[in-house]
Amino acid sequence: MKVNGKIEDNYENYTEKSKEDIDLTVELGPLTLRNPIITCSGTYGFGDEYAPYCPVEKLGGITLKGLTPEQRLGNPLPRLAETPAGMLNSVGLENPGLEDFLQSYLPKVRELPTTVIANISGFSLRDYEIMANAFQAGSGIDAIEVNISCPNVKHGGMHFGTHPDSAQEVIALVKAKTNLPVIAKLSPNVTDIVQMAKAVEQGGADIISMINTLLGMSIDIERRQPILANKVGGLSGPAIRPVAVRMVWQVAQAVNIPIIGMGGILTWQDAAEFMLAGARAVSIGTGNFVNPLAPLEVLEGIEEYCRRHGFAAVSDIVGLAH
Amino acid sequence: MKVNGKIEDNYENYTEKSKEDIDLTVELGPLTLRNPIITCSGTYGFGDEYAPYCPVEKLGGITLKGLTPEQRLGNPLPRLAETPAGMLNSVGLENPGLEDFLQSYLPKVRELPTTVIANISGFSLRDYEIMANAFQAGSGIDAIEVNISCPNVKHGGMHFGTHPDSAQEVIALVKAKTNLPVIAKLSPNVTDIVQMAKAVEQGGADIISMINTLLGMSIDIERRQPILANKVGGLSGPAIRPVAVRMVWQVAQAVNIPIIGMGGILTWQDAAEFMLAGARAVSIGTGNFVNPLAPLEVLEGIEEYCRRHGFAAVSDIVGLAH
Amino acid sequence: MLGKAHIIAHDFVGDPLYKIRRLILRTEVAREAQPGQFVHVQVAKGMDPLLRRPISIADIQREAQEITLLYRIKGKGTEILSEAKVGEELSLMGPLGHGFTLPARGELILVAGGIGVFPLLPLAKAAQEKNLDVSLYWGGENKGFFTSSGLDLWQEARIPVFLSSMDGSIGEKGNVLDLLKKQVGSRLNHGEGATQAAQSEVLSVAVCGPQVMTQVVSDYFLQKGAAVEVSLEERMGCAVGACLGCVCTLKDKVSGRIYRGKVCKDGPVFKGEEVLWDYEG
Amino acid sequence: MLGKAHIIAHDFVGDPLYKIRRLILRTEVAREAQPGQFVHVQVAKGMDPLLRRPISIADIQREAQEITLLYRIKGKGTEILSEAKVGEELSLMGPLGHGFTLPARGELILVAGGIGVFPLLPLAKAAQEKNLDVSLYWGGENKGFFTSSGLDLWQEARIPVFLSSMDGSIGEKGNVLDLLKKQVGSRLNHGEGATQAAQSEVLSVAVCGPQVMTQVVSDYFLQKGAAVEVSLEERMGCAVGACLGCVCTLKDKVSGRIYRGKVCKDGPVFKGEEVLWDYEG
Ligand SMILES: Cc1cc2nc3c(=O)[nH]c(=O)nc-3n(C[C@H](O)[C@H](O)[C@H](O)COP(=O)(O)OP(=O)(O)OC[C@H]3O[C@@H](n4cnc5c(N)ncnc54)[C@H](O)[C@@H]3O)c2cc1C
Ligand SMILES: Cc1cc2nc3c(=O)[nH]c(=O)nc-3n(C[C@H](O)[C@H](O)[C@H](O)COP(=O)(O)OP(=O)(O)OC[C@H]3O[C@@H](n4cnc5c(N)ncnc54)[C@H](O)[C@@H]3O)c2cc1C
Ligand SMILES: Cc1cc2nc3c(=O)[nH]c(=O)nc-3n(C[C@H](O)[C@H](O)[C@H](O)COP(=O)(O)O)c2cc1C
Ligand SMILES: Cc1cc2nc3c(=O)[nH]c(=O)nc-3n(C[C@H](O)[C@H](O)[C@H](O)COP(=O)(O)O)c2cc1C
Ligand code: FES
Ligand code: FES
Repeated sequence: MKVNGKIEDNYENYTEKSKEDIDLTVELGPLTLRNPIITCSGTYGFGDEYAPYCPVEKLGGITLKGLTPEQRLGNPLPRLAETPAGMLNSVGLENPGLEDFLQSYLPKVRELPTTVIANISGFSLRDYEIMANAFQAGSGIDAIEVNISCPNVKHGGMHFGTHPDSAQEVIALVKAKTNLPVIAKLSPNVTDIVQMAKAVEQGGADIISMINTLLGMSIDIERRQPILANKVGGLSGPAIRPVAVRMVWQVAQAVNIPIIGMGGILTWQDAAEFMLAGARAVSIGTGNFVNPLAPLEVLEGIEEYCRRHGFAAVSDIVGLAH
Repeated sequence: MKVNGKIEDNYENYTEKSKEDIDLTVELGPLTLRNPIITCSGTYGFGDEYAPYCPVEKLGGITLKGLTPEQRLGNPLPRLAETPAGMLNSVGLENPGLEDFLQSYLPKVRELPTTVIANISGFSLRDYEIMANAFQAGSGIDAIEVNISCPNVKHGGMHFGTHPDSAQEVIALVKAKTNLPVIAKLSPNVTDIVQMAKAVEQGGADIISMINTLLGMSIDIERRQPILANKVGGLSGPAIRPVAVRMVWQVAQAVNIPIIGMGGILTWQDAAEFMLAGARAVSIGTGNFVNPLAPLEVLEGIEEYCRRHGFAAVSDIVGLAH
Repeated sequence: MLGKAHIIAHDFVGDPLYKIRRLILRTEVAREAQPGQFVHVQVAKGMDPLLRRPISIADIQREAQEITLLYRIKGKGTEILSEAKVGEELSLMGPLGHGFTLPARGELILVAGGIGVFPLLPLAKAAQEKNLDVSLYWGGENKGFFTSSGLDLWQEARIPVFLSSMDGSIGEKGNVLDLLKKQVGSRLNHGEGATQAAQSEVLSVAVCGPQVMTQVVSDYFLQKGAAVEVSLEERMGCAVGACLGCVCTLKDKVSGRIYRGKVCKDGPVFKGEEVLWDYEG
Repeated sequence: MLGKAHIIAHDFVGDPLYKIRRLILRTEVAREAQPGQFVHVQVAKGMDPLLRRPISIADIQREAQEITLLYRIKGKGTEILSEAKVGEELSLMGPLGHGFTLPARGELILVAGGIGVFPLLPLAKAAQEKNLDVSLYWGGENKGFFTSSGLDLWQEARIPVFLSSMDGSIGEKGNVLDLLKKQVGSRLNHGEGATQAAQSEVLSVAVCGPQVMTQVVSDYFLQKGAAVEVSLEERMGCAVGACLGCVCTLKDKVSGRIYRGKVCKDGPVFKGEEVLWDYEG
């Protein structure tokens, strides 16, 4: 028995199994994925780091590390702290900046045999505009995920992500500047997630992804300082899953656009919770660190679940727990 | 080595140890506790349930189950779901109601050899007023904790706890109606915890306790329904500790009243994080379910920590991580 | 009691297919344990899983200071518990809860559905010691289930056992209520209106199993005027009555008042007549 | 590689007081592993703790398909790892990272602080096979520490070892830099201005230990014109370069550009001259 999905094999074991006849395709508004399993921004680099461990071509999609117009060195170290069933990170949006990304990374990214979602962040509307302009159909990127929720940067995403008006504004702007599908990524650090979801739907988002990390802190009691150099960081991993599932459930009832669910997925059972709560696709972040084969195992498990319960398509299980 | 504080003995082992000379007393504004270890509302019944496992007279204080003017049967079952390093509950404020409490429970409560905090909830200002009136100095209750944050009751505490104005109003009301120290208990399900803390300080709260549970959900994927009959519930336990510590840290910087820190404390190390973040006392909830001796072990550990680091009083370590 | 219990034995009761394990523990709990009580077991050292697991006391050896637990590997917690090795220790709270009433005299019928049989053996043994007329009616899946769930313990104790299996591979084919109707029904007062008092002095019934089965069996015997006790199950947090996570709904027969009972503390054993099975809310 | 490794041996290296354990694993990792690389080990089956732990490869037996890990029990993760039993399996990722450069010729000085010695043995052995002049300068607490941290492995491998202990119980009293100055300093070009190129062809240095020690030793040898490589440590999430949790700060010697290096992927071994030790931000 797999007690917790941490048992894995080399992925060769997976490739042979016949997929029988479950329809794995998911339609996220204008974006079609070959299957509902994505990997989360910031946990999957630029898509090839995990390739020796998990075959990219099996994934429904990957989301790139968050990008900003200018290069960022990110926050000082330490940037990670382990917490009960979770972890804190304060990477602080380290990234090569738009120009270097386009030159040095995009050529490889464009060859990735899966759907590629760029994740964009900014510190002003202008930043988002620059980023949105850069990614258009045919650019090698298939969709834009707008991170309005990064909790790490003091004057950054937090503002956009916790006020419905500015969230709507930034999404409308991005939507106006790109012809790619636009995914609005929501922060859970709000009183009313439904209000935020409605705002980004209003702003024209094609898809909602949720949740980003919860703001947290961990203290080194011997040094008597926060463990993270940045003091606070984003909490991810299984610990936050109940919060994420609750929010997906609430938002699924309130909006008409599809949801990508994430937050603490390690096993297919976890992913099934999100789909039953109303997520049309799921994304795996911290779970990759624990088990690089998690995305494949989740896919296999969901497929088998559909088979066992007589669902012909994965999309048939979306929202069934309502 | 205690890997996680789950190793315990019978409490007889504790009673003999000399306390040397660490001053354990903590002053929470008008409320003085013999030591900083309290137990959380809703996890410690009416104070005698755990007595066979943990000697009440060793505790700094206990907080009673939330009370409302009328009796409440609470939510339907199941009310509990285990989650990674945490649990969801949807007890729904089951309680005997004020009258029955005063008649059938208070006589025993008043004999408890520790500081007793009553936790009051309500669905209207009037409810809070009734509750506040009932508890005055000499009534056998030493302080009132105002639960403005219970996430379980649809038209209940949530409203007061997520709007600064109503939080201030309800605290001011309670403060006006009782001569006992008033503790405002904050909900973490807000965008801006500092704003809430300032509001209750403004309302006249003597003490802030934080955090209540995070709203969460867990789904039974075979039954394809939320596990909890109430669908959503409050997430508690170690999983939420990083969120709780972060909030205590933020609030400690922003208000001048003392803080009781809680959320996921199992071990003394966990408690030390809260105190270093700025909590003057700590409260243990879910931790009791795991290890009924947790309060004593936490106390012992904090004392020993002070000794080892040369602090003469536990209150000396409050806020040191800032 | 809260403390460490030493693992004396830990093995499959029968065919591992049925995932039923026997865990013998040396613990102070043996001193005070009563039939129908349970212990709250910490299955893992860390936080995965976080909560303890309630398990009934399935046998008590007071002199040896030992108790036996029988449990089915169900999910993560019992799976991890199943890996505990002889010689290791487990943290235990107990004995907990309010167990069965041992009738003063007359006949005691025990009715079990599936693994609901586990808490009944100590009651059977206590009844036997008191020279009560005790017998077990036990419904289950198939023959393999019974032999893998401790049937021989009952046989060793020389307690009359009547079985019903869903596939007919042992005992009567069908469910336990059918078995009861057939085997016991004829002996019972046919008049549904017979005074309860008269009947209950002679016939006591203790039921443990899945909720639906427990309910129908309880209702059946209540109608026949017996004194029925049922053992309930709920998810537990504290197991000492402090968290209100595990309540059931009861109705006071005299006052008609509806109230909550804590399965962990007021139960797990309740009077069949007081349980409101389908109370919504 | 991601897969299971079989535990062949698992014991304390010396006095358990020093909490240093040796773990021999049969794994494919042995096939490709290079000196200075590490593995990412899942220490527990459940989520407590959640993350894997990075541990250096301390010895490689290619034919036997075995690697040795030496680790100190530090916190929860290594504590749990220490309970893994011979015959069990561990999930492993590796070999990971960018290891040490084996110099083409000349002298190789290894400098270790405390348990920083662990990744150096495979490098020493590789250097030996290539007939390089290799020696170890190793600073530690006291005699017990060295004998409990694999000193005999070095002796068996016949690599010259020079020790410094804080309490003087073995080797020179003092820290490893003092030892180096005394033992090696005289041999080195005294002119601080000696051309780097000239020196580095003959002297290579590999350093691993606590950051402050690594930094001062690196600076010392850089000043002397040696080619210095340092092995760094950071908290890790993914260990494959995907999360940016583990970066260090580097400065390109040519362009002067400041950039981040991933300790897990670009390192853990970096050129001493490129590391910006005290970069704030
Ligand atoms: C008073 C009492 C006595 C019991 N006696 C026995 C016994 O003698 N033998 C036996 O095999 N089982 C017994 N059970 C049931 C046993 O507690 C559950 O099978 C066990 O908790 C399942 O844990 P798990 O982690 O394997 O399953 P999971 O399904 O993974 O558990 C998830 C959560 O739900 C709870 N849970 C799941 N099923 C039950 C259940 N049926 N009852 C209560 N909580 C549950 C778990 O405790 C845990 O918190 C008893 C339950 C109660 C309340
Ligand atoms: C590339 C590399 C190679 C290493 N090689 C060895 C080795 O060969 N032998 C050895 O004993 N140790 C080695 N370490 C250190 C080892 O990883 C830590 O001691 C270990 O992670 C501590 O885990 P813990 O749970 O016992 O401690 P805890 O302090 O409880 O760990 C808490 C968290 O901090 C991280 N952490 C704590 N200390 C360190 C550290 N020093 N480096 C990185 N992460 C840390 C843990 O991984 C965990 O995520 C190496 C570290 C790195 C980065
Ligand atoms: C190390 C790390 C870096 C992250 N960086 C980003 C980022 O750049 N942009 C973003 O939108 N989300 C970022 N996230 C959030 C994740 O994409 C995801 O929303 C969150 O971690 C919850 O999922 P998980 O619990 O599966 O990790 C990051 C998360 C982690 C752990
Ligand atoms: C079963 C349960 C019932 C609770 N009931 C109440 C309550 O009645 N009033 C209240 O203010 N908080 C209540 N709480 C919240 C706790 O007091 C505490 O704030 C929260 O659980 C976080 O602490 P912990 O992680 O240590 O449990 C309850 C928590 C649990 C787990
Ligand atoms: S489990 Fe807490 S009251 Fe029963
Ligand atoms: S640990 Fe993730 S980039 Fe190095």
